[in-house]
Amino acid sequence: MKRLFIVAIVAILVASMAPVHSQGGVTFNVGMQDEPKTMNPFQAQDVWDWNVLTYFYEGLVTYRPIDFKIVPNVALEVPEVSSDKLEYTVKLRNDATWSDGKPLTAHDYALFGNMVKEFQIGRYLSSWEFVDTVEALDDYTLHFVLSECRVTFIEGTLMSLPIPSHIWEPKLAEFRAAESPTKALQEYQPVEPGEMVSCGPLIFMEWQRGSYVKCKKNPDYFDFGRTHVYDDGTQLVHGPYYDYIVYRIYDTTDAAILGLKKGEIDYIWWAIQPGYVSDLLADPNVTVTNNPENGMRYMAFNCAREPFSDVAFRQAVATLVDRDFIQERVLQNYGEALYSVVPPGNRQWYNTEVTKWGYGKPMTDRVLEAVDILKQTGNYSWDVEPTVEEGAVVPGEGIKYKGEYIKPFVILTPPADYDPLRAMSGMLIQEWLKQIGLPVAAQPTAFGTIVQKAMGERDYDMFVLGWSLTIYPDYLRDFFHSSQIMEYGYNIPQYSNPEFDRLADDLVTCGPREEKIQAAFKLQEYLANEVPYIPLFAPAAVEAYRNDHFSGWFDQLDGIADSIMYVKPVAAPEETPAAEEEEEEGGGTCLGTLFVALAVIGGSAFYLKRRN
Amino acid sequence: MSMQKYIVKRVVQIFLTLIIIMTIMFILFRMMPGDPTAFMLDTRMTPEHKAIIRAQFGLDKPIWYQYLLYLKNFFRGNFGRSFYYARPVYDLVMEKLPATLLLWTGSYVISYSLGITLGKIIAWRRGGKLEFGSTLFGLFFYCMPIFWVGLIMLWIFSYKFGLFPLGGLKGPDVWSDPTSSIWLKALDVLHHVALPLSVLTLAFFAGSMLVMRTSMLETLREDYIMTARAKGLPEKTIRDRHAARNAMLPVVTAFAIAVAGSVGGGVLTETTFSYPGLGKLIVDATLTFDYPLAQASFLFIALMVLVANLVADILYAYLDPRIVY
Amino acid sequence: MKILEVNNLRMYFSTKKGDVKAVEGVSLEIGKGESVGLVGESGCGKTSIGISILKLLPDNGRILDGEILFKGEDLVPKSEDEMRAVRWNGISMIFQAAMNALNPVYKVGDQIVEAIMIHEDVTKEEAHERVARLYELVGMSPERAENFPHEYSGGMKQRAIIAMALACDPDMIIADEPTTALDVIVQDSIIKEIKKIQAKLNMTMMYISHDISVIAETCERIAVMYAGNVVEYADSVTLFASPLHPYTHGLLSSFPSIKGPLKKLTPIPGEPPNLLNPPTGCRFHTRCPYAQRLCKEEVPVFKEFKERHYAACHYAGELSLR
Amino acid sequence: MDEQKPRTKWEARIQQWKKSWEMYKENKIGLVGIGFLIFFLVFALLGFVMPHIDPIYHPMTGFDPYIVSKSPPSTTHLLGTDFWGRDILSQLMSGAQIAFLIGLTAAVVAVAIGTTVGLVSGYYGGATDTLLMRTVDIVLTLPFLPLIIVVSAAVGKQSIWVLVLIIALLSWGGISRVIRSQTLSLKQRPFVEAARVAGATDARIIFRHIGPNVLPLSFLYMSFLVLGAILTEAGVSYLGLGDPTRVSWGIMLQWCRTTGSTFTWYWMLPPGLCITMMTLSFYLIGRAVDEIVNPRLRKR
Repeated sequence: MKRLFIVAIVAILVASMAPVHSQGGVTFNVGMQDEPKTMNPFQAQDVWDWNVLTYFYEGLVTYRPIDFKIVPNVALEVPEVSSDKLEYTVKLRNDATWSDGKPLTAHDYALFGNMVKEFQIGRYLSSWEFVDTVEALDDYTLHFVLSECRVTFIEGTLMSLPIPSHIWEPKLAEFRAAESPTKALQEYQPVEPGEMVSCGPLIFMEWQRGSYVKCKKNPDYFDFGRTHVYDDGTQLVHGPYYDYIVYRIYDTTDAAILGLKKGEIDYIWWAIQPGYVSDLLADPNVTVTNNPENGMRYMAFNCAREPFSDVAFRQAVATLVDRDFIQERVLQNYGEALYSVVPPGNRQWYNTEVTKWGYGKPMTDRVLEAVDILKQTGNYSWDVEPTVEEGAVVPGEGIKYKGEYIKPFVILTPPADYDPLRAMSGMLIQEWLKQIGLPVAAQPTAFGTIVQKAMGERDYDMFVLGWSLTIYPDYLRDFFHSSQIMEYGYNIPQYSNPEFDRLADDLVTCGPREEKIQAAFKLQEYLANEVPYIPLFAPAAVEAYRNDHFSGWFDQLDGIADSIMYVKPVAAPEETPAAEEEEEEGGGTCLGTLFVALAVIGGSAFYLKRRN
Repeated sequence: MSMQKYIVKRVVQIFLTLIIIMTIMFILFRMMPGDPTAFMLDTRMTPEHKAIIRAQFGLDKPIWYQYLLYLKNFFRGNFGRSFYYARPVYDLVMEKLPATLLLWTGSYVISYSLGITLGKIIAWRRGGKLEFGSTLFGLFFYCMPIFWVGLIMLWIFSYKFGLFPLGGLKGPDVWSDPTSSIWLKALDVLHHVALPLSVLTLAFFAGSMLVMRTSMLETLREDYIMTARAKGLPEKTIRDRHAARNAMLPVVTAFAIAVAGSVGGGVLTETTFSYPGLGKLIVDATLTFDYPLAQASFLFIALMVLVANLVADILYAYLDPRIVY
Repeated sequence: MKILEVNNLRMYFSTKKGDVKAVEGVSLEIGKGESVGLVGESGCGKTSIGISILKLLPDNGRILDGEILFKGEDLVPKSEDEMRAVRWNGISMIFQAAMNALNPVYKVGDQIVEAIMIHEDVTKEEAHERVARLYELVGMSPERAENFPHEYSGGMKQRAIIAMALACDPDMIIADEPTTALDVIVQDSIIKEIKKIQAKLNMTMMYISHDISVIAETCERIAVMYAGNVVEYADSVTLFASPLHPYTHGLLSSFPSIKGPLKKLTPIPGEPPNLLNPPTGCRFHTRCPYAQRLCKEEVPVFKEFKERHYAACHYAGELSLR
Repeated sequence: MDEQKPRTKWEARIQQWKKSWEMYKENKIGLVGIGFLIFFLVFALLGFVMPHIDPIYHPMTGFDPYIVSKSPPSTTHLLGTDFWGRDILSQLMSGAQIAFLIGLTAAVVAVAIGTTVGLVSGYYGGATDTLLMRTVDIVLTLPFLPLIIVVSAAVGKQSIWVLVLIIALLSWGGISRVIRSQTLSLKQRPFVEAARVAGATDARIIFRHIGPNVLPLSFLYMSFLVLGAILTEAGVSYLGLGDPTRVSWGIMLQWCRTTGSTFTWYWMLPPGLCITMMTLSFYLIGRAVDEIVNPRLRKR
């Protein structure tokens, strides 16, 4: 009896270990660090949601890859905008369909806009609040009436997604009837492929929570084969060139990197820490790319408090903050020291000519310069003035502002787990400021707490945080316009400058691009001179992909992710050494499985023996 | 008092403890700074929109109202919605619970069986090489930071030799293939669980082994062991039936005391192996300020500890007929 | 016929500080159906003799020398496995009940059944039946066999232990302080029970106690132990009437007699010696009022002075012990 | 005469300690534990000296001007440097300081709370006892690390002192139970009765008469609490909830992990090894003290 049982187990296990026949077709495997949280576009908020969702929905207009030029997508052309024109009619192409065969129509776009307004979906409201009405004149014509023309009309409203009205409209009544309609809408969780129709290049197949999301190629995708031609002759032809895409959840970079090396995945869809690079470079099948991110890390002052309200003080601090050191040490040169609020990666909008406090100078010079800046105002004095002796700084002591000792103040820095780079920068800044005798302490603080103190209560001295940015720098207005000085307003430093306000207002209204760029440059100059933020660095998107499975990857701002729709399978040569190696590693896993199986058998045998 | 009555009494106690824990949780999270909407920041979100979001989460209501709402929802089995996952917390917790139960109970069962067996043997044959070896080995793992052991194991077994997966619970290769049999899936899960389970087992077994050893040594001095020997019973019967059986009682007590502390090991292990269980959930939820989720996962972990205590008590009563309730 | 003969037994416990010389050259013989008492102060090695006979020595105890002849066979060289057959079947033991001689987690009946089933090829049912009969024999209701030890009173536990000792119908029983922790009334009834059973079954017994009055009541012959030696061995009447060894005399006068005339109790002066480092010569010489130089220098021989009356004293018979 | 008495009492106590030390010396594992401890003490003290030898040995700001990224052991950096070119050996020394700081402070606070609660509960009995012991029941069933994670996140501020306080506030439960039962038996002793008859106040009886008698037990538990506190700090720091302004071993491992250097042996192994040896030393000391305080464990 006992033996029979064991034999049965062994038989089943052996049978189950037989090689699995996978479905035919090419699969592209992507590693993700976290799983999507929802497939509901009204609820989706983080990158992991959008990494999947973005391929199901096509906007009216879109950025093309690499240079982010705005090109028509479902719309037939990009409308010309000007600040005095408030009504727009957009024509749609008529060959686009949803994956269930229903045509993609103007109603689908109008429904989205109207739902955003009706259900007050915060995430999208900024693109729709200035839109008075949106309606479908017919199946392929959309009509917008705006209350004012903002740049976000094109770079927000027209980039909004459509939603399949034939699926969502029947549900609306249900949402509206709920106690809280918004909540009801957001709690709706489509997970079945039937609920998830797509008009983009991919179709949702299944989602195993915590493990993976699987999609397949949309055979009816209208834009397949679309070619982008660039000035330098590069051509990109829209794919996808594979049949399936699997988003595998890896959770730790360690695991993802091993997966990449083993060939389980073709691309890690997040920026990996530079610490991994040397290891990865040793693998000939892996390519590491380094692209600037459209983001910045900064330190902000509370300009409503003394002495931070003093421009000279802020300039002196900016001089002391050795951003070159941060770039070299903290970032290990993966990333760039930043002097303007717009990161250099956003080439079109980045002003190279802004004031660069302390740029390229050793710490000794920086200290002297900072002291100089402060002393020129006549407001600062020291008990012991900082000096430089024999090439080393003798730190100052007892710094006074307007005759009174400056009280100890803190820099709120995010904790190391959130971002070790920012935490480390905070520590460094503390040490640098101490050089001129400032009584400062870096206080690692939970991210949420910083946000609440900085944005909500405005109870802080300085803090270190970061922003992910948009291509169009309308954030220059949001972050520094005096109208944003309110609870949870975006002007966290409480910077106020009427001239700046006027120019910033200009930036967000519709108008010729050249004018806007000039305005953005001017705004950057203001900010660089008056330093409400000290921009610290622009991080880099260090990414890795396998070069032996797919080719045709291209670099762009924020990383190579957009390549996913353009890469082509490498024609697999018979029996390359790489394939052998891969098999070997697969053998290792198999061995592990076998080991576990043996343990199970041994354990049950032992148990049975003991029972007898 | 009968056993049933005792269990009912204990369940009521557990319930009260849970309410106290919940209240503490509530106070902690509401009194402390930290804005849960922080993670939804978007450069194009206006302050008004933020207010709307806050209202959606009920954060604009007075504290006492939130507390009553919270208790009411608790009694209804509604733990609220996760800020981060935007799904009912209950569903999330229930998704992770089986994985955690598998890992934690698995490691407790294995490590305590191992510890009891080893402790029994080394106490019986005092001073042998086995005693020295297993005590040293066990103590090292007992004192090592568990996540560090986990990292080393990952390094050796997963990274260098590729014998085990680096994390997770289900391999996409197996699970995304519709032809996979249930056995293959079970094997895949075991394959994923093997390393974290070993780490936890290594970390835990020394505790039970040392308690068992001490307790066994004391038991061996008891007169009924002399009686058993005088009766001419075989050594193994004396060791297992008479000595070990009695010596296990303090181990059960020690388990009840240790379990609250040792779930920390479970949490760290889950995090190290990115094992999708409650322990990882609570860490992630905490780091993202997802208080409903952090609270609920904490509550469930606490509940597991309380249930483990109850089980220990019942087991004790089963093992020791002298216990009267 | 001699059931048990102990010849020149030496048993030591090794400790960190040195050897504890618990049994030093002890000789005894017990005939079939006899009951022999072993008496002495606590720590004198009487229990050590008991466990030496069954070879139930702790890890640090060892028999250095001597023979233990049980039904003519020497037990000393026997292996643990061979001993197992002797235990309980040949020689069983009555332990002191208050000292947890019963395993608290098993039903008392089961513990007796366990002993039976190890030694005899009987079914569980038969064994249980025998337990019921044994319970009746010791004056307990057979249903009580289904109870746990903690549900018994001290006296009941002791009866159960007696029943257990009788379970395999042994050739000899060693009773180690069976009544010590019981209160006087229960003590009395247990002693009566033992006597009754002994008479009924014609049981050979070795009775170990520090209480000479209890021994006097139950035993035909008495061996007096002092510091690892048997100093005197005689039938009880003789021993009480005319002790040969000063220690026996001292022991008798330090105990109140239940029967007989009242007399003044005189405790033996001094402390029992430390067996790690016992006195030279006669071990009692440090406390002996009659000690001479010889006593300090030479170990007295344990020899028969009168018919079946043995003693180990240089001056045995020469002293007038009053 | 009143002055004489405490002196003799004090002397008696010293003698008691001496006796205990004699017994402790017998215990080999205890001596190994002490040995490790002394090593770490010296190690920690050296940590204060290092930055004065050369500023590049400052654990936090000692960026080596010539080494800009992680590097394996060399002559200037005996154990190599971390990701930012800082000396790992000096960081380990700083870690030892933090470990002592956290371990001892948390243990002392926890022992103080636990002993007081145990004494009060055992001495007064009745409703006080019930209330306190039910509290202990709850404290003991709180899942320790998850609660610390949740609380330290809720506090928001990542300071070592907050961590110490939380650890201390959550780990006094076990000790108070033991002290309580000890107090219960001590309460019956004649000297307590005598003190009461002599008119001593409750507080005086608790802390002057019963207190000193339970101190050895408290001391025993302290070494296990130190161990727990060190491991807890390491775990919490590893999860990213520690205090990154101080270089502790847990923080070192956290840096190692978050910079993607998990499998850099010369960075990853030493801190863990230090944690292991330090906790092991406290464990061994605890075991040795245990054998002195609980004589039944002594080998015969």
